[in-house]
Amino acid sequence: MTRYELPAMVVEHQRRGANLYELILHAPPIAQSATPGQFVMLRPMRTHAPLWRRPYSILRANPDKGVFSVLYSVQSAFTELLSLKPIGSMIQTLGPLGSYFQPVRSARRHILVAGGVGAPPLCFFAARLVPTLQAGEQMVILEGARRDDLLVGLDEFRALGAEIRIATDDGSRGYKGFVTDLLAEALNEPIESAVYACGPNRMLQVVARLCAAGGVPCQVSLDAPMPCGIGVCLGCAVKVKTPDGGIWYRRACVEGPVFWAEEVVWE
Amino acid sequence: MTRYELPAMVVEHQRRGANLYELILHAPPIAQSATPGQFVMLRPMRTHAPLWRRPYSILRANPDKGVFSVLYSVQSAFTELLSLKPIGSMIQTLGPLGSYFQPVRSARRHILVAGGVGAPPLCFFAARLVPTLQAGEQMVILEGARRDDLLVGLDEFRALGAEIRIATDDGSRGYKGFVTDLLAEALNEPIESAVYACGPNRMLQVVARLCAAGGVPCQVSLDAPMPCGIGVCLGCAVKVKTPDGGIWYRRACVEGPVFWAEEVVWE
Amino acid sequence: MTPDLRVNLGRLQLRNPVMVAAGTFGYGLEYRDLIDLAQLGAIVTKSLTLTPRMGNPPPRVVETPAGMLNAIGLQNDGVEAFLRETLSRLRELGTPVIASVAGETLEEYVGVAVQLSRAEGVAAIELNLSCPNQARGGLEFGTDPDLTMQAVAAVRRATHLPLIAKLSPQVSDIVPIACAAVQAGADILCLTNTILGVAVDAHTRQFRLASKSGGLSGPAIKPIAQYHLWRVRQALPETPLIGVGGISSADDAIEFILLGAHAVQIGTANYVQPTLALEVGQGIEAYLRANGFDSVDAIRGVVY
Amino acid sequence: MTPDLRVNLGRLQLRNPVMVAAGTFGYGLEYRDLIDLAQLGAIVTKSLTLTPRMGNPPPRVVETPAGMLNAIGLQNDGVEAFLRETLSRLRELGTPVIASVAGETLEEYVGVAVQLSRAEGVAAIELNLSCPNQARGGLEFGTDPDLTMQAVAAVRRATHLPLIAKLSPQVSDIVPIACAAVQAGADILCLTNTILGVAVDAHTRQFRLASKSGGLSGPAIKPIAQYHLWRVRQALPETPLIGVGGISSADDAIEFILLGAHAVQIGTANYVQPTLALEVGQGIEAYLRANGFDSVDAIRGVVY
Ligand SMILES: Cc1cc2nc3c(=O)[nH]c(=O)nc-3n(C[C@H](O)[C@H](O)[C@H](O)COP(=O)(O)OP(=O)(O)OC[C@H]3O[C@@H](n4cnc5c(N)ncnc54)[C@H](O)[C@@H]3O)c2cc1C
Ligand SMILES: Cc1cc2nc3c(=O)[nH]c(=O)nc-3n(C[C@H](O)[C@H](O)[C@H](O)COP(=O)(O)OP(=O)(O)OC[C@H]3O[C@@H](n4cnc5c(N)ncnc54)[C@H](O)[C@@H]3O)c2cc1C
Ligand SMILES: Cc1cc2nc3c(=O)[nH]c(=O)nc-3n(C[C@H](O)[C@H](O)[C@H](O)COP(=O)(O)O)c2cc1C
Ligand SMILES: Cc1cc2nc3c(=O)[nH]c(=O)nc-3n(C[C@H](O)[C@H](O)[C@H](O)COP(=O)(O)O)c2cc1C
Ligand code: FES
Ligand code: FES
Repeated sequence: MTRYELPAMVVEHQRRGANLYELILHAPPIAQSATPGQFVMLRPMRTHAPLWRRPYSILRANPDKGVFSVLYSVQSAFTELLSLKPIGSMIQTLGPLGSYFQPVRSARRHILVAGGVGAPPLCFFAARLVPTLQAGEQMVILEGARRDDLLVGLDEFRALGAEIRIATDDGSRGYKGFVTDLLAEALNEPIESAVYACGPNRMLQVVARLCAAGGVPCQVSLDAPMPCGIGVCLGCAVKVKTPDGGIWYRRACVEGPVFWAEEVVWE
Repeated sequence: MTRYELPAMVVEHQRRGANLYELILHAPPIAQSATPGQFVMLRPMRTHAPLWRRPYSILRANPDKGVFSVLYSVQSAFTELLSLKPIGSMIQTLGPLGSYFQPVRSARRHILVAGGVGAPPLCFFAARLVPTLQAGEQMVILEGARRDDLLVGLDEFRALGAEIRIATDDGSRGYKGFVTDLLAEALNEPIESAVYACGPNRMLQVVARLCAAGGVPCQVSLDAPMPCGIGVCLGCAVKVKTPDGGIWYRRACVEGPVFWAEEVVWE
Repeated sequence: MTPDLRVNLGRLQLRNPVMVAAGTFGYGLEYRDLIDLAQLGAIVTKSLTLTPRMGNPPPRVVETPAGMLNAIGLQNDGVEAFLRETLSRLRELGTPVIASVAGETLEEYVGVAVQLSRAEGVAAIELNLSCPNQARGGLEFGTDPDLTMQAVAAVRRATHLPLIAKLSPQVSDIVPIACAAVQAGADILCLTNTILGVAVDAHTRQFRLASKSGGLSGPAIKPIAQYHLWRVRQALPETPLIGVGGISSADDAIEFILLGAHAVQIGTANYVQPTLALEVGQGIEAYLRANGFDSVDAIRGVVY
Repeated sequence: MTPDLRVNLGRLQLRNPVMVAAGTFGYGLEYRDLIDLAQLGAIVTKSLTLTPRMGNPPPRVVETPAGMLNAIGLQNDGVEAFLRETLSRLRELGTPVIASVAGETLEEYVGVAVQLSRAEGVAAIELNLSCPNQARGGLEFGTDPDLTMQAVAAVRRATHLPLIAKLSPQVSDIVPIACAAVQAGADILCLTNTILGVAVDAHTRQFRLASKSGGLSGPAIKPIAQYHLWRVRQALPETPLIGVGGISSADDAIEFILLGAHAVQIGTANYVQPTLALEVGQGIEAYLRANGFDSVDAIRGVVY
């Protein structure tokens, strides 16, 4: 697995919703090798505060044009700075990093569960999965957010012609309640499924529990603070069961962010 | 003296030279009360690093339109951030602050000595001085910089029809040497002069010495680190002679930045 | 329901928990045109000495990553000038005035405290223990339990006013120092003051401060100040604490309260945002309301 | 003329003064694809313990203003696994490998040091004195002159390798600790490690680290680390010093050298810019050249 550390040029920077931006970066080696679920570490400026780079999942990659993009919401100083980067400016970029979603080829139905800003890696995964689907193999998107306007990536999913089921906490769109309720329902349907999920860790824990109960293979992309993104600081530890039945810490940035849900020790 | 703390809108933000930008801000109370030599404290974003606001001299003010502008060179993180502020965005602003240049009405010639980024307050001073000049009263600009492309405010001075004498360290324009050499020469000319200077403190010290030797009234605008800009931190101390013959510290942000050169204890 | 912002630090009662820290707000009056001083919980004056002090030569301040170093050198006009010229004007604001006391000898601390105690309108005395002790080769009072004990005890005997001991963070273990201060009669502890640091200019090859070293303040030190406050809170659950160090938002202040502070002080951030102290007060109120708490007391010390 | 970047720290001789700090560069190999490790002055390994350690529960790190807190808990595979699996691969780089040693008892320090001394290819041992001493209620070795003396002396007897004592900044006065370390046989002092801090989440009302407190590193602490280094340099002009704390540019490193450091270590900033250590080396060379100095030695300690 090769990683690249390079200055990437901003080729497009668009508002994609309330507080939501898509950033398209020119970085051919990253665009060519990125796999869905992987992320990049970005550094818009040399600042002491914010100090760390931040990880962003790859939303889509176009190997031919040598570009990839990320989707982010402006939350605090870092993303504010990021949002100020004009087209033509450079952003120091490291990637692609981490593990990726692996299509479970035995499944008849692929259920992608996205919570809020967790959607981008699943958009990328869906885009790469759809062309490989065999007859009788389906894909379903379950997406949840607090409110209608916080739903992310719907355009991307729709462009793939995917079936989308939506949940919002306040009922402003789709089912009123948690996206995990939609998952519970879907898992009741009698079809062999595999689940791929990204969102807040609390959501993923419920997803993992539902899948474990149903014996459904499940991959989750975990959120963790990531000072380095390349495996040296051990800051992004995730507690896992080791093959020999023990407990140890794995790095969300190298062995993750995508883990098999059954490996993870949820606490 | 009234000071205003307010968010000012960026109405114009132009490149004015290599690394040099003019920022025009809409802030009517500041534009209306600003006097040449005064400055504002700017905060382009809420960052922890850079931590302090920075002082910028007022380059020009249009009370009717309620705008004023500053001219700055991009040097480090703060000015980099400042340069990213788009038109329409807001910058937290405090001003106008500090003391100002006072025209010496007894002088027949007003010599304005500008070193590098010290030019802006003198541009403002010149603009307000020219309309008040009596017959037989002249104004001369002496401006120095390391190189041709680091000369600041020449357009402003030229627009006033002022006589300009230039010095560059490398001789890339005008006299090769220090602007203080030009001053020494000018002070040899037999005409009653007054000097107003802004630039690096080392330059101001030489200016002060030349003026003291010639008995020429001289005002200097001093550079000092300014955490607060409003007189509470005592960080911007300048050593001065007190009227009773003693020594004490004065604040560059309140009693300064413009001091009578003879008051200052240069060390 | 409007949450109750009042806090009782023993005999010192404040209408809200947000004060401005010593040396960062001038004598208070300098900010009059920019904020409504009457809305502050209290104003702490710059530290007062027995005689006027000229302070250190410049440069006295330098910016550092998310912080600053200062070596002002306690420039002030002396306690007498304060009592004569400033106190009565401050008193008119109706905001409690806490007088910060500095000294290089026990006698100086006591001398200043005695004068302040005789005056009308001083709500409390804050003892700045980060001063170098002349008799002990410049060792800061606040880095040694014995010196702390002596200084606090001496001032305690000299004043009836509520006594705040402001501790230094420049220690391995602050608990023995905090205990010494309380044993010697401090009513309230304030933590913390600045941490010693230097800054160098690689290009001129000189220190960036004329006095070489200075005190580090600002957001950079918040984790350190909070650490000390948290530890003192565990050791001395009954003593009212004031948290200070790097506060630049309401959340920062709330963090100190959650760790056990009765009140907070804002220092360096005043420079950057003169209105901050008022916004922090409003932010605390909004936080209590949004989370269903009826008072500051309700959240104090819940993180431990 | 190319300036001479070599530095001699007594028996430890380096081709340039820029190392990477313990615990911030993995075992070194993790960076192989991103930078040319052969150009580093030395690699300091993460701290090694006698037996494998799982480390602390997450969250283990949190960003703070211009810094971060970490409570990794010395997660490592133990000294044996290091010797078996990593050292030989590191040795192939040709870059000096300094092994960092951690322990909670004197026996553990000694045990690790003995094993390292028997191996081929360890250039020096760095003793991490910021470890909590089990026998003394968790007091850090490096905050007490006696404990420091004991730990250094014990390891000194156990190894012939150059011995670096890495000091804690969590002290009022670092000089007695530094003197104790040198008296007990440390060849070189490294200053400093992290400072204790906490961070709180106002919204969840919890500590941001599962272990509550952690060590503060990054640009925020640079003034503090430089202060301690400067003071030790005055007290012990003959002892080679390594400066560490907040370095994120060549200028930062040069500042430490001007204050008296023979070499520097880069920690937190590696995360943000994996190529930084090489850039710092190039930056030092460019600085020497631009200012007409022929070696690193020529600028060491000129600011005092
Ligand atoms: C593998 C991975 C992939 C990611 N991909 C994406 C992506 O595709 N798009 C995207 O937008 N983000 C993504 N993130 C998150 C991203 O890295 C940043 O954390 C996010 O952009 C916030 O950045 P910020 O610095 O502006 O805000 P921060 O300063 O990091 O804080 C974010 C917000 O949360 C609050 N906050 C911080 N910590 C806490 C806490 N413990 N509890 C409660 N509130 C807290 C802050 O106050 C702030 O409002 C990803 C993270 C990981 C680990
Ligand atoms: C009253 C007053 C008026 C001013 N008016 C203007 C103005 O009109 N226009 C303008 O551009 N600036 C003006 N300044 C300066 C301005 O406030 C900033 O200091 C300047 O913009 C640099 O900002 P910065 O943060 O980007 O760089 P900083 O981080 O402050 O540093 C500036 C540069 O100098 C270097 N540097 C910093 N300190 C030192 C040192 N001690 N020795 C050597 N090098 C050092 C840095 O490395 C950097 O390259 C004024 C200052 C004062 C006091
Ligand atoms: C310029 C300056 C001057 C200060 N003067 C004093 C003082 O006179 N007495 C005192 O007790 N503390 C003084 N302090 C320390 C502050 O009161 C406060 O304890 C410290 O700065 C930490 O808080 P902060 O990070 O919010 O600034 C001073 C701080 C600064 C920055
Ligand atoms: C995540 C992390 C882990 C660390 N682990 C160790 C360690 O194992 N041993 C040690 O001596 N220092 C350790 N340190 C301290 C660093 O080596 C260094 O002394 C400190 O971080 C200050 O330098 P910096 O500001 O450049 O990071 C660690 C620091 C960090 C941030
Ligand atoms: S982020 Fe540093 S090891 Fe994962
Ligand atoms: S800048 Fe604070 S007193 Fe002048």
